[in-house]
Amino acid sequence: MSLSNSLPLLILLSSLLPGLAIFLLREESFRLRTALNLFGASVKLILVGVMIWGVFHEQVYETRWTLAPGLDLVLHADALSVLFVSLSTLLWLVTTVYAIGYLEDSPHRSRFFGFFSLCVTATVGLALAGNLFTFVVFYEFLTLATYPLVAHKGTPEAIRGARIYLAYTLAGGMALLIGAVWLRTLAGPLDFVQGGILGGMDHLDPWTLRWIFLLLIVGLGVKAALVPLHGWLPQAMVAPAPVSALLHAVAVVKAGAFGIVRVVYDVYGVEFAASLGVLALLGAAAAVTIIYGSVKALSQDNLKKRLAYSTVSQVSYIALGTAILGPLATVGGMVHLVHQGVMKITLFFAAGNYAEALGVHRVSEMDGVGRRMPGTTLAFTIGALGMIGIPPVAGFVSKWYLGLGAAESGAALWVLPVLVGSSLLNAAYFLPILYRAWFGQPPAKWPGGHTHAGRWEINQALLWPPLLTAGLALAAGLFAAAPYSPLEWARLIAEREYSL
Amino acid sequence: MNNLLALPVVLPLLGSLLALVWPRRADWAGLGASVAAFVAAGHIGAEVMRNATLELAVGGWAPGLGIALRADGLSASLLLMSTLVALAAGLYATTYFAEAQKRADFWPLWLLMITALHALLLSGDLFNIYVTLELLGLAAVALAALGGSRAALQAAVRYLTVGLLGSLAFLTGVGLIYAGYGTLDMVMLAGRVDAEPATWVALALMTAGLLIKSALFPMHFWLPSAHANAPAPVSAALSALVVKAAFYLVLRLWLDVFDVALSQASAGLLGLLGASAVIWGSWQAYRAERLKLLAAYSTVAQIGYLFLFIPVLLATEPGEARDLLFGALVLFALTHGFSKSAFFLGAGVILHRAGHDRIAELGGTSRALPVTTFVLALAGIALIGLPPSGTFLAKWQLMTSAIAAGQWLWIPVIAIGTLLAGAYVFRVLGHAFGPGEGVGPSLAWARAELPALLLALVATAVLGLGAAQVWTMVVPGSNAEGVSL
Amino acid sequence: MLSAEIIYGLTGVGLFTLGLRATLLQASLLARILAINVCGAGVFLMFVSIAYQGLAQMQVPDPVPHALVLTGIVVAVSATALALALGRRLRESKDE
Amino acid sequence: MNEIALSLVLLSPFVAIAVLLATSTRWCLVLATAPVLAAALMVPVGSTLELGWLLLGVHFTLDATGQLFLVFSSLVWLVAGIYAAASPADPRARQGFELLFLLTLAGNLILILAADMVTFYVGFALMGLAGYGMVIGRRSQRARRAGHIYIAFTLVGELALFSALLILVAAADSRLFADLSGITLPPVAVGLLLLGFGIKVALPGLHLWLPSAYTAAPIVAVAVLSGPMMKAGLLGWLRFLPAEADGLMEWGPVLMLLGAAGLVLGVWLGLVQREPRAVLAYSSIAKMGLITALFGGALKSPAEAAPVAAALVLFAMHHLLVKSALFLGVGEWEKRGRARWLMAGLGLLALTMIGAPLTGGALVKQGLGTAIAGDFGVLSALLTLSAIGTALLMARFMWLLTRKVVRPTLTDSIPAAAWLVLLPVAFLGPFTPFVITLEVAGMLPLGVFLLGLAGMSWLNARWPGLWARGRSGDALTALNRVLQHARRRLPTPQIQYGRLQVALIRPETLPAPQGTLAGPGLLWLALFLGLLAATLLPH
Repeated sequence: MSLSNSLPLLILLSSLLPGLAIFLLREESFRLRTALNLFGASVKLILVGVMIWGVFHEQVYETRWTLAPGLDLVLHADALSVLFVSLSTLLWLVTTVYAIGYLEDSPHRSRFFGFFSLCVTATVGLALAGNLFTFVVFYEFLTLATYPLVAHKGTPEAIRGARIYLAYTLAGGMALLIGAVWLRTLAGPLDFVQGGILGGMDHLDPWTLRWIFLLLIVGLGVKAALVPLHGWLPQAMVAPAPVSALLHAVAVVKAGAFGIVRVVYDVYGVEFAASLGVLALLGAAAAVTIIYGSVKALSQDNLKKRLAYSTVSQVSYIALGTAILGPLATVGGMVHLVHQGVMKITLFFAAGNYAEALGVHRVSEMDGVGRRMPGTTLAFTIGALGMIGIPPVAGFVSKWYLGLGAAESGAALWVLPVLVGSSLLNAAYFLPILYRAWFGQPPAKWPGGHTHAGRWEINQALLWPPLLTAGLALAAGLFAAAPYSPLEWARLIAEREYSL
Repeated sequence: MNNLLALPVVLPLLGSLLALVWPRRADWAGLGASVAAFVAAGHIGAEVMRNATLELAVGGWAPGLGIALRADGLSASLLLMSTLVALAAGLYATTYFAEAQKRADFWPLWLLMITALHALLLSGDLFNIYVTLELLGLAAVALAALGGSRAALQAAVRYLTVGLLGSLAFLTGVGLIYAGYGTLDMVMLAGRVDAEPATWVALALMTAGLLIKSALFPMHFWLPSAHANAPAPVSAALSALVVKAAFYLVLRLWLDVFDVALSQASAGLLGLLGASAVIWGSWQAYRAERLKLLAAYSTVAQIGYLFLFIPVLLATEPGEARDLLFGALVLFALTHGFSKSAFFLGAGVILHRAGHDRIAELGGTSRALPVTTFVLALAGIALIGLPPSGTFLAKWQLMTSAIAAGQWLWIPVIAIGTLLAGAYVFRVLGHAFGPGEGVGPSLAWARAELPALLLALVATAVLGLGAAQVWTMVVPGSNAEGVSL
Repeated sequence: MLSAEIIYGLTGVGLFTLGLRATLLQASLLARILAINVCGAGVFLMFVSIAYQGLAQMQVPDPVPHALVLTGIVVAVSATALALALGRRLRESKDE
Repeated sequence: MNEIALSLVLLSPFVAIAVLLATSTRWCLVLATAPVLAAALMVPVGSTLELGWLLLGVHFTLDATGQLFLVFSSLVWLVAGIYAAASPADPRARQGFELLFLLTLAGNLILILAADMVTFYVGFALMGLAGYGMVIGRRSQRARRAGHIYIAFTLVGELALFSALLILVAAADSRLFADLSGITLPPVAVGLLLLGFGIKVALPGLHLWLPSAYTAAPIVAVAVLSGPMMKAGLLGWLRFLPAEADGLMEWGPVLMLLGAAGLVLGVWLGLVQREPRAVLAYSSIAKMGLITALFGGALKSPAEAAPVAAALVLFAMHHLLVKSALFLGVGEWEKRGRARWLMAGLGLLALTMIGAPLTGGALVKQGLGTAIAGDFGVLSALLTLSAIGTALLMARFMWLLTRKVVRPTLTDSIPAAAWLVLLPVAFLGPFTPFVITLEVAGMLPLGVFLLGLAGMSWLNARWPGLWARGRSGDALTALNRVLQHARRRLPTPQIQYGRLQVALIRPETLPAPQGTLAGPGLLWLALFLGLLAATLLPH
């Protein structure tokens, strides 16, 4: 039971056990619940810190548990998984703080935080999954853990949104399952190996592999919200703000994107996938999604829906980076996994604050919110600028590497117009918001919201998380070249994937 | 030592007699017997894990004349499940039946049913099997009628008549077999039977009879009303155990005894029926308006899955691959047993509290009965076949083998069935999470809710994470180790 | 020349078929119960014929089928009893 | 030491921002700009600063060109800073304006000192976007509209630049400007660069944002827009399109053509403007047209490129100073009306603008003339043309100032003082060795200028109101209408979940089957026979 083969399990348990414990708590026991939450999150953070250090120094962490003969549940830590794990862990901590502030004196908090922890457990499991089977397991588990969060409010539209969410994700999960099983029968235990495992197997029929790839991508594309599988995402917006933040920044959409990365790099192997010609398909889907999402976002007045469509668009950058052959594009995609998460969660926090403090849900109501809530709006601004790709916010770095990768591999030059077009569209739907927020005339009376007395614009638990994440987004861009920065990790991954 | 085998049969019987002669202490007699049977079954399971099969010739009569009891991995695992489910359901029954009189009626029949079931699982002789089958059927019918409502009685009558038809067909088959081979001991038969018309007719008769009892589509018509109208603990046992007994016999006959006389075509036919059962049952479950009816139809669907295994099994070469699939089959049966009984118990709790089980009016359940909602969710997960439930692993294995055997037809069937299952389970949960006061105010009611919780946890967590043990029990010499730490 | 056991056997089959037909087509519970018993009788008759099939070799008829038939009859009786009980309960519930 | 000085230059705006946020004093504008000017004069050419950990790795360096840009830009920024800090601010623009002023300044400094493309881009983007806040400083309807146009153009320009950058870096496999001269620049990249910087320097067609911005924005904003910010475009060309790089020669004529067009367009439209600001705006377009054409000439014949480029930079710097000074003067005029000293100062600026004798303008133009004395026939023609055009524009400008009556509003004197400091510097131009030269090249425009003034007064007396016609930013109103129309027309469909919902509607139950067992029974028999058949058949 040494650290090297227990650490992944411990990281999993550090959120699972608190989650289960929280289910048993009574609604009133606020202190204990908060303590459990924060304790779990901090412990996880520490453990992940250890893991980061270890993986950087090429330590091997693996937990293996045999479910059935030939079916192993494998938790394995490599550079890629560490990238995702650290992201989810960090944002979990922040979101927990935010959620504690957001949900104070609202019903069913035990239930909420319980599922919240389960959701993170599932995400971390996804990140650490060492083979496709394990990935599928946690992929489904994530669906289950998030459903109650979407349905949390219990209003008819919440239930409806949750049902649509479920219909999509279960169907996607099925496709993924079939694909995984099929591949398993052909290629044996699908352990994730850097550089891929199928490349070496010549006996496999390429068309079969193409079909399987299609199945897998369809399955993963649902969560990654690739058009036309994105329909659930705007509907899931009925969830409470912390949930939207977590769903859209970290857990669900990222799970899909991460899965695509895994399949392309560690199952098929990027060169092999390119030789099969499936990357073109993936790239096309991603490009369409990027543009489509942005165009849809333009016409949304509901703030959270606009953000949701922007997510649809932004997450596909990851898929796009994956679809372009070459280390630079890989770096772009990988680093966007983190950057998009940090920036988008900031935006959702801010949106939640507007709704909470002022009852502002629509863009058209946002005139002058900057005066009323400067801190929140500052965070929102940084996030939005990052999304557009304006230096020095993190988004710029992602777009830079994506574009560079495209420019470098002459074949993918068509990506540049896509990048530029989507950036323009991002500007077109974000800048008006900023303009209203900062330069608009605040109304005499805000739509509603809970009046918050005190010297801060809003309850501090709601104010600091967005500021922190915004700071992170800024730092990730500003110090991109510094060691241990997301960019450096992405570089490390790219090196190991392409064995440079 | 092998007298151990008699215990699961004798103990419940004893309990039932006690409950009969001593109604006031019926609860204690019943629970005591159940616990004892559970312990015995545990021992048997351990024994089987150690050395593959156990045998006992009751009273020392030679097999063929006397009553031979046998336990291998399959029967042992089913035995374990049945004792555990019976224990939990019985525990729940003590709270379900408010007045003592009902309990006094319930326990003897209940324990009799358990007795018959265990005897069926353990006996190695076709005629004893017929007797136990009949006994099981009668006890089940009586229990199903225990609700006393008109609908329940009607359902029970239909249940009884078709059950009798089924067992008569079975009996005829048995007769033909005896005429052909002069023995009814299954082990001996396995050596003797060869492919000839008499065998085929007999096999067809017995299978046809068992198909009725196992309610395989389109012979499921009697099941939903019977299961849905019975008292909750009873429906749990009916869905989880009684139906399985018939399927268990089909498995025995087809795999152990008559495998030489079989044809891929007949297996294919069963597979097709299973497939239709999956689709139709799930769809009906989705359309069901009452919770227990939903559960009953879901049983129809799940039985369909079990029959889906058969063609794939027969198409797979004997050896490791087949053992894997067989283990998966058992795992599936076990998981369904636990999850379905948990689901029914949960439904019973809701029925008790709300006075109805109309799905559309379940709003507010998650507030009033969080534990029960949780149970429904867990059981639902197992029914859909999502991780970490055992069903997930079983389906994974089934699909793997189906693809390997080139039987692609089953893949879309499983996919559609799974999605429909998701639809009906989460339809319930959606309402449960929804607003409204469909269910009364919340009280701590642990004794009623815990048995269901226990079963659900077994179905989802224990069987999911510990699934490897099932293979070690069912498949002699399959090496599945725990965490490699 | 067809031997006794064949005749018995065929009669059994005939009875079974008659009973089956009635069981399926009769709506009235009582009729159905009776029909099932007829079926049973048919099956038992077949068993008896089976007992005599190998008479040439061994001097005494095979005891096992008889044992089976006896058991079967017991089962059938109890089943009938249960069916009738249910029928009565049903009738009562109809009346009230 | 040098590194410290450079970092001082780069940091001072941010320090000032901190001060601003802490104390919200508006003098932080001066605090930001003064040390920059000082440092700019002290820091020796060639000093570099490398920050590997910053962004993607940042390189700064100060070369000769950069120093010129730095000195003159920071001078203008300083004066503008004082001017802004001193003049009473619009209460609604409080803080916001100063913050964005400082950010714009920061961007400008970064891009001037940048030694690698990404850093340059960062500065350029920062400057452009923050500039938006300065344009809409007054929040008036007009200012907002101008701001929207400005931001739209700026974004397009920056994205064009961004894509060009990507291609260049991929081609050169390095981010340093130094490594560009070695390679052949991909045509796509060059085209994108023309687009990107062309918007800043207001090439014809890409100029549409300029007039409305110059007329609507606060005067300080206009001063820096027309001065340092506009010249940043030229710096961009100098940096990204080194004459010695391959594959640029054929671009020369293109640039010359565009430039000429810009010159003509600027003069023509400028003459029909009714507001002094608008006239200056179009004169900027004209001047930048000339500069573009000259740069094109330099590209066309790399051999003579170096001296032309040098003269060009001087010329540009001169224009930078004068134009900013003119605008600040206009700002004073808008407040005080026709104060005598003010008109005199503006007149002097107009004179140096047109390059009248004894002015810095004459010198830089002379320098240009000698630099292009070679086979640049077309260019010298253009030079003359621009001289005449500018003269007429200035005449129009002065005439409008004299015509228009402004009701003086009470103001404090510091801004005026700051302007008066800038005045002589601008007049004497970029301090090239001062030689008195009286020649036709200088006299011609002077004559045209005076004639123009006379002519205008006469014409106006003859047909009153004739010259009062004309508006600013005509092309825009149409364009904007189209844009808004398109915006309104954007589809706003809601996603239809029809299928899904059909599948998820509340179902009804079906009645439980009753009656005889005929149906099921027959099914069962069929099943039995089926099983039998299935078992028999294969054998």
